[in-house]
Amino acid sequence: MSGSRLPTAEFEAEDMVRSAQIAEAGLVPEPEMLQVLAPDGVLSANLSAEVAGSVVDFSPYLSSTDPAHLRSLYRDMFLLRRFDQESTALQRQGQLALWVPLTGQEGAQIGSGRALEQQDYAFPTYREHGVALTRGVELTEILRLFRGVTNGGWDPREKNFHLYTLVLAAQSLHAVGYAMGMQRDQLSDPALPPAATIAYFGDGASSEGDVHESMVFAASFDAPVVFFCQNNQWAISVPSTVQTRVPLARRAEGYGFPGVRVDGNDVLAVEAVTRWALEHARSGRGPVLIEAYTYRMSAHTTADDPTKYRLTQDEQEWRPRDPLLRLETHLRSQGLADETFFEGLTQEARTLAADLRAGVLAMTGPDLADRFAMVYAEPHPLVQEELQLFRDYEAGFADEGTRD
Amino acid sequence: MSGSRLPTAEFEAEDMVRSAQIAEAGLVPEPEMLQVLAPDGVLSANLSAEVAGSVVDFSPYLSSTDPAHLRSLYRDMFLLRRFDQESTALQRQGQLALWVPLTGQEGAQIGSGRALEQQDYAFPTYREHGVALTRGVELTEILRLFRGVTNGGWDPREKNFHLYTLVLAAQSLHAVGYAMGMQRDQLSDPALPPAATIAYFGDGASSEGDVHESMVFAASFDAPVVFFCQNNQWAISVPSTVQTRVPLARRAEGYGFPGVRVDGNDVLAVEAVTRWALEHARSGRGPVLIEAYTYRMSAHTTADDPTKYRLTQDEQEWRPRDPLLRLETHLRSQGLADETFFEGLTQEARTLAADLRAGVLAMTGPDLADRFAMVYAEPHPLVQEELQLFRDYEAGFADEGTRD
Amino acid sequence: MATMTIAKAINEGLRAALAQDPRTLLMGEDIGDLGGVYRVTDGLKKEFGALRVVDTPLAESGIIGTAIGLALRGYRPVCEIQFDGFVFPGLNQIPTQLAKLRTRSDGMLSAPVVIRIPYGGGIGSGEHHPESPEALFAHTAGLRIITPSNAQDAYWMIQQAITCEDPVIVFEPKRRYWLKGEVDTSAPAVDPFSAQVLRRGTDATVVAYGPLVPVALAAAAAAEEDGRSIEVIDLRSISPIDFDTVTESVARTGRLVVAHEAPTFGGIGGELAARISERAFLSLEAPVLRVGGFHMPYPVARVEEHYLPDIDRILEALDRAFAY
Amino acid sequence: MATMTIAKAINEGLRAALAQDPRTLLMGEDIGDLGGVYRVTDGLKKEFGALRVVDTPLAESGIIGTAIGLALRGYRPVCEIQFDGFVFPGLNQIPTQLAKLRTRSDGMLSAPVVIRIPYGGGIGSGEHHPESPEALFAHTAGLRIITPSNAQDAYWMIQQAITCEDPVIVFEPKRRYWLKGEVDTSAPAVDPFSAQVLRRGTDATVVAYGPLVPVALAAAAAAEEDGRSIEVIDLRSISPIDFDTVTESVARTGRLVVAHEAPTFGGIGGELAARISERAFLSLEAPVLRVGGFHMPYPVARVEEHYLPDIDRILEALDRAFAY
Ligand SMILES: Cc1ncc(C[n+]2csc(CCOP(=O)(O)OP(=O)(O)O)c2C)c(N)n1
Ligand SMILES: Cc1ncc(C[n+]2csc(CCOP(=O)(O)OP(=O)(O)O)c2C)c(N)n1
Ligand SMILES: [Mg+2]
Ligand SMILES: [Mg+2]
Repeated sequence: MSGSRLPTAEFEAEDMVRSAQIAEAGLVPEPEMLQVLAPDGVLSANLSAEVAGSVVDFSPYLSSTDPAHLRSLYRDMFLLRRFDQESTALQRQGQLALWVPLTGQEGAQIGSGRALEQQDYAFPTYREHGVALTRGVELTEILRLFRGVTNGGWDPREKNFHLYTLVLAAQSLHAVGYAMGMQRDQLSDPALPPAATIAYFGDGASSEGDVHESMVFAASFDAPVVFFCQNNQWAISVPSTVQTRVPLARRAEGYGFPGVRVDGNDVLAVEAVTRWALEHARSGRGPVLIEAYTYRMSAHTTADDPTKYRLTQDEQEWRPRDPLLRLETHLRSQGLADETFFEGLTQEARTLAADLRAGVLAMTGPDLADRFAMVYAEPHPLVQEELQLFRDYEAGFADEGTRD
Repeated sequence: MSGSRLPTAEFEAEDMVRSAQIAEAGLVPEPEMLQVLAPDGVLSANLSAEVAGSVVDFSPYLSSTDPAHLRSLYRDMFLLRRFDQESTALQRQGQLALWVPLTGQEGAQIGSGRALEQQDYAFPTYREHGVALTRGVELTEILRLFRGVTNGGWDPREKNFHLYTLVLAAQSLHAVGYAMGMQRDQLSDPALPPAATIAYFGDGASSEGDVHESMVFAASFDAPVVFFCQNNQWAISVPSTVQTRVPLARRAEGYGFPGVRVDGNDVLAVEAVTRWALEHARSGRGPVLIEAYTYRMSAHTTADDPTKYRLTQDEQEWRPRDPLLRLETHLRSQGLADETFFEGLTQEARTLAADLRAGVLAMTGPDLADRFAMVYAEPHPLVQEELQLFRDYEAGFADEGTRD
Repeated sequence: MATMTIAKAINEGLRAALAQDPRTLLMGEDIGDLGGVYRVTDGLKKEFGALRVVDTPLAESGIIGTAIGLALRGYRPVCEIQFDGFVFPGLNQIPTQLAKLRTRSDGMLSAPVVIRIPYGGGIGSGEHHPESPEALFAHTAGLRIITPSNAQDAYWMIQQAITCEDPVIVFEPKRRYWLKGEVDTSAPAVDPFSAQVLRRGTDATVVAYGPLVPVALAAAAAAEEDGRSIEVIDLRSISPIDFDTVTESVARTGRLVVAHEAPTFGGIGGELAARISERAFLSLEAPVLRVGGFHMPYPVARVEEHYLPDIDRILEALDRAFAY
Repeated sequence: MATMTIAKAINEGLRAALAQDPRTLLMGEDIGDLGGVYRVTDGLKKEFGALRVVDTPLAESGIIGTAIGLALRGYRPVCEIQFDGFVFPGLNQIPTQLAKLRTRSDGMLSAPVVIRIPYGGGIGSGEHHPESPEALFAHTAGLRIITPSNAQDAYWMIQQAITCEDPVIVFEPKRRYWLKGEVDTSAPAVDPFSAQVLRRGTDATVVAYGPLVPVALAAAAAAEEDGRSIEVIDLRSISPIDFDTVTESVARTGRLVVAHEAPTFGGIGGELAARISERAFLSLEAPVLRVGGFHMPYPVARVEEHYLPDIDRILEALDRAFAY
């Protein structure tokens, strides 16, 4: 799989080798990971695993027996996918500068996002639209970034959902620092509800030094932080096997805190494991690393062309493991949701898409003059001077018209 | 032990707690680690351990039955310690700007250094005077750095021993890159002797992002590199427990390559384990991490004052585990070295010290004008211009005498 | 002679370098099968294999740090940093290691590493993708910094960077990647560290580099309509700077405007202003004026056209220079 | 009024800040029991506990990155970077995160993080310990950069940095840590972002900051013996720069010499030269001249005295300015 691992003997045509391997093996076997809702929609009652040397039973954190909850998880994932499709369409139509699709990762994002409590605080990278949804961020607000009218989009303090961070892994340290602040708040006011942060990053970002330093700090200070790595198999064109030979969850062992690999396409397992991890963190027992094993079913961004680096076959392998499909199968087969429910959802998604479109079209760019005020909190003579020059300059054009 | 770990209940006076713990426990028990030569000088025949899931027998790599070899290891450590003492004295007398002592770490450094083959290449940090010795670097050359006449001191290409690197952990990446180069050389000329690099860093430096990235790269490319971490318990004033909760050797597991913790004060075990690791790396099986568990018996540098942060008691705990002491005991008790040997060494050390002192006093500072030529390999107009200005300026003073 | 885009010219330059010297290798994120996000390395992995065109793990310090190690072993690594803003996670290795290796070793070692950085704005992108951090590197001795503005230079300068014994950072003007030009692959290359007068003029000099060179040329053309003769210099090298060429020009024209996309404050324009003011003090009819970015993080795409120095901003600065 | 060293003044300033606001906390390597390698935080862990004075793991990106997180949660972290050269492993978090947070959030968030960096040479140290990287930070919008040159400023400026809503980098002139001065702990502090005229003069202006301020004052005193009246300005703030004060001075004196330890090429002196040349073009009798480090890595200790700008180098520049 690895495009860069040094061949032991001589150079080989990797694509051929890869195709051959897949052809030989049939469906790639699923790796070892926690799962309750199998791709075929069958729900197992049990969810336990050995974590850091002792067996942990995640079942108490499972919400698999509450039909309303299951339906609401499905609803989130369904709307999210529609949001993704509509945003992709808006980009294709030139209404967005870029779009970062998440299709395939709904289970990992909704599962983990729904595990958060109000007082917890999430640090996303740039693809966590699903987590945003669970934190109450208006989906339209997310598109402001991709329309190029802001680098932010929502008030993080209000949503307890931080702004997207584009420099990979940088936010993992912010999450640890924020968690250290929560610890201190808790100590000075024990009446506060225990809280934790969750730091999202990808398989690619896991190689950055900042991820390491954040784990070192988190372990050193027992910071209440959950590291949530969505291993979607790809960092743009580079397979996760270039970043690591072993499950990323195992990194945690080296720092002395628990690491768990969960089926990222199983929203229920993700939710349960994340709940457990957050409780672990909140209760003063320190950080946890979760690796959600999933797949980026679309391109990296709308600017990307996956045919350059991966086989359509790879993509097809993953289709049957779709996080929505398996929950739908389960809901239908167990009679937990009827046709009205699914039709209602389709209707709701249609409205969402229309609202989204209207919202995007209504977005207007900011005024550059206003941006001067956002560089510093306190007065700054250079910024004031440059703003004045800019105003004078613009006014000059208003008088003269442009010259060229 | 940790000065910064958040106390679970309320703030505690750590020094008191630490003293109490030590008083209660008596001699701090030795942690789990590989050892053949015990502090009391008794040699065990067996050296094996579970590494990355399977039992490895290091005995074939042990050189414990060759008295001449044992004596030569002792000689290296003995001369090294004398070198350290003399350098410290030279600093105290104002002949060196600074000295970085290594007393206590002779076993880790001589053991690992002697395990290297000629074609291997070592990347030190700034305390590996012992490794330098094993690579044939003139000890006086090392002092040029500390006298402030150079930032280098020897020709790394000749000694296969890189220059000291003061930005912690930066060299670990150079070691991986160099190893990647060795891989490529080997592929284009299979007749070359297999080679590996060894990257030295400390317990403190292990927290830097560069160490992580070097392990990620090494694992990804199966680079022939051995990471050699001297855990001497302290990063200046910060105990290693602030950097990690678990043995540093365990970090390797998270990257999918073997990690071994060895008694750094047992020169024989260190040598054997390093030999094994280098062979592992050279034979194309990828990197290894060795944690040598040792103790910095002196100050961090001559500018440091350990009484500010550690108890004399801590230091005393470690005295009986001295790497020289145990080998001396072994040599004497087994009749492998007689008084003439030890007296000869003392004499040799005296000569070394005298030569060192003479060498240091003879060192003259470079001329700033010459430094201009060392910034770029190819001509550079700004450097040439500034050199000319500098020369003119200096010449002006030669004419006039200084003004002030 | 062939017509090609700047991106293609760099691709061809890299291909030539890989073919010529087996020690040359490319390293970076997504440079293999994908050919880089800008396709600058397109086809090179297929042609030279995964040992010569290396998709690295995602870690910039790792890329530059291992490149230094490879260079110490005799290789000629060419690193691609995916976007200007992503050089920062790898920044430590550049000033503290790469730039200092030669001095540290008293001239014994060199680290001929090339770092390619697509830079500059005007592409409608988000944060960290439209920046111009060249001044941060220029201040560091031991590095060389060049930036081509046309296909001919792009083809040659990348090769010259690779054969140079010193570390070289090549800033590639990403919004000009698709700018076409004639490339003479047989022409002897001019010194990559020299500036070039692209247009002769008598009344004022405009110095620009990288993405702003076409803008400066357009401004000069517009000024000509107003009866002003503007000399345009493509700086090409940011470290060292070819002050001789600029001084000679300003001695004739008496006026200098320096344009770059990077923020004016602390930018390389200050260095030019200081040094040219010193060298040509008595010839200057007006202070050296600078046209650059404002002191703010590069703004969001929707307003970048107001932020980026354009023809009008250069003309306005020329007007001010003429007003003295 | 009390007499104390600069190191002690910062220590007292930190103590006052810790006492005043429970959200203030110090973070860094060896700042706890050891009190920092320069003892600037001496005694503070004992007084305020390990939650307020935090010995961190050894990782600079970790220190600055977690400080940003703490600031987001409402804390006021003050980070110590052990030496100038060791800020580089943590550099990514400064321009890409700390400096941009406010703009990124359209003004909603601020990150009032303080980063203390002992800087400059003259202490007989090895590589990475005697550097002056301030220009690299000045070019980045969103940061403020100040540097005290005396105990009074040291005491107040660190406190002003901590209460400032913007991120502030405090460059501490390490070779002046033991310089004593009077500190008025009750005096209302002057604006930390303003320059101060320390000595009035009529013939030329010398601008310096941090470690070179005493050198500039000594040069002015020496020049007086030659009958020249030199005005000396302590810049104090490197970003923003108080151009008004400098312009006003140069308008009177007609000559300006800027001195800093950092290499001249690409240094902050270029910014001063450019801007003052523009603002005071018609008053300048000579070009703005710069005295700074050479374009080389800071040299080994044995020759640093030849490298560092000293009284003679400043006087020589003044001579050149007077020669026009
Ligand atoms: C520090 C840094 N380097 C490079 C990039 C360019 N880049 C953006 S996304 C990406 C791949 C990220 O992969 P991963 O972390 O797996 O996240 P995913 O995109 O799969 O969600 C790269 C290389 C970046 N944003 N930041
Ligand atoms: C990047 C960086 N940060 C800080 C320092 C300052 N410093 C020098 S040695 C040291 C402690 C190193 O501890 P460790 O890695 O355990 O090595 P040891 O000194 O124990 O051999 C520190 C903080 C440095 N040299 N480099
Ligand atoms: Mg990914
Ligand atoms: Mg140590």
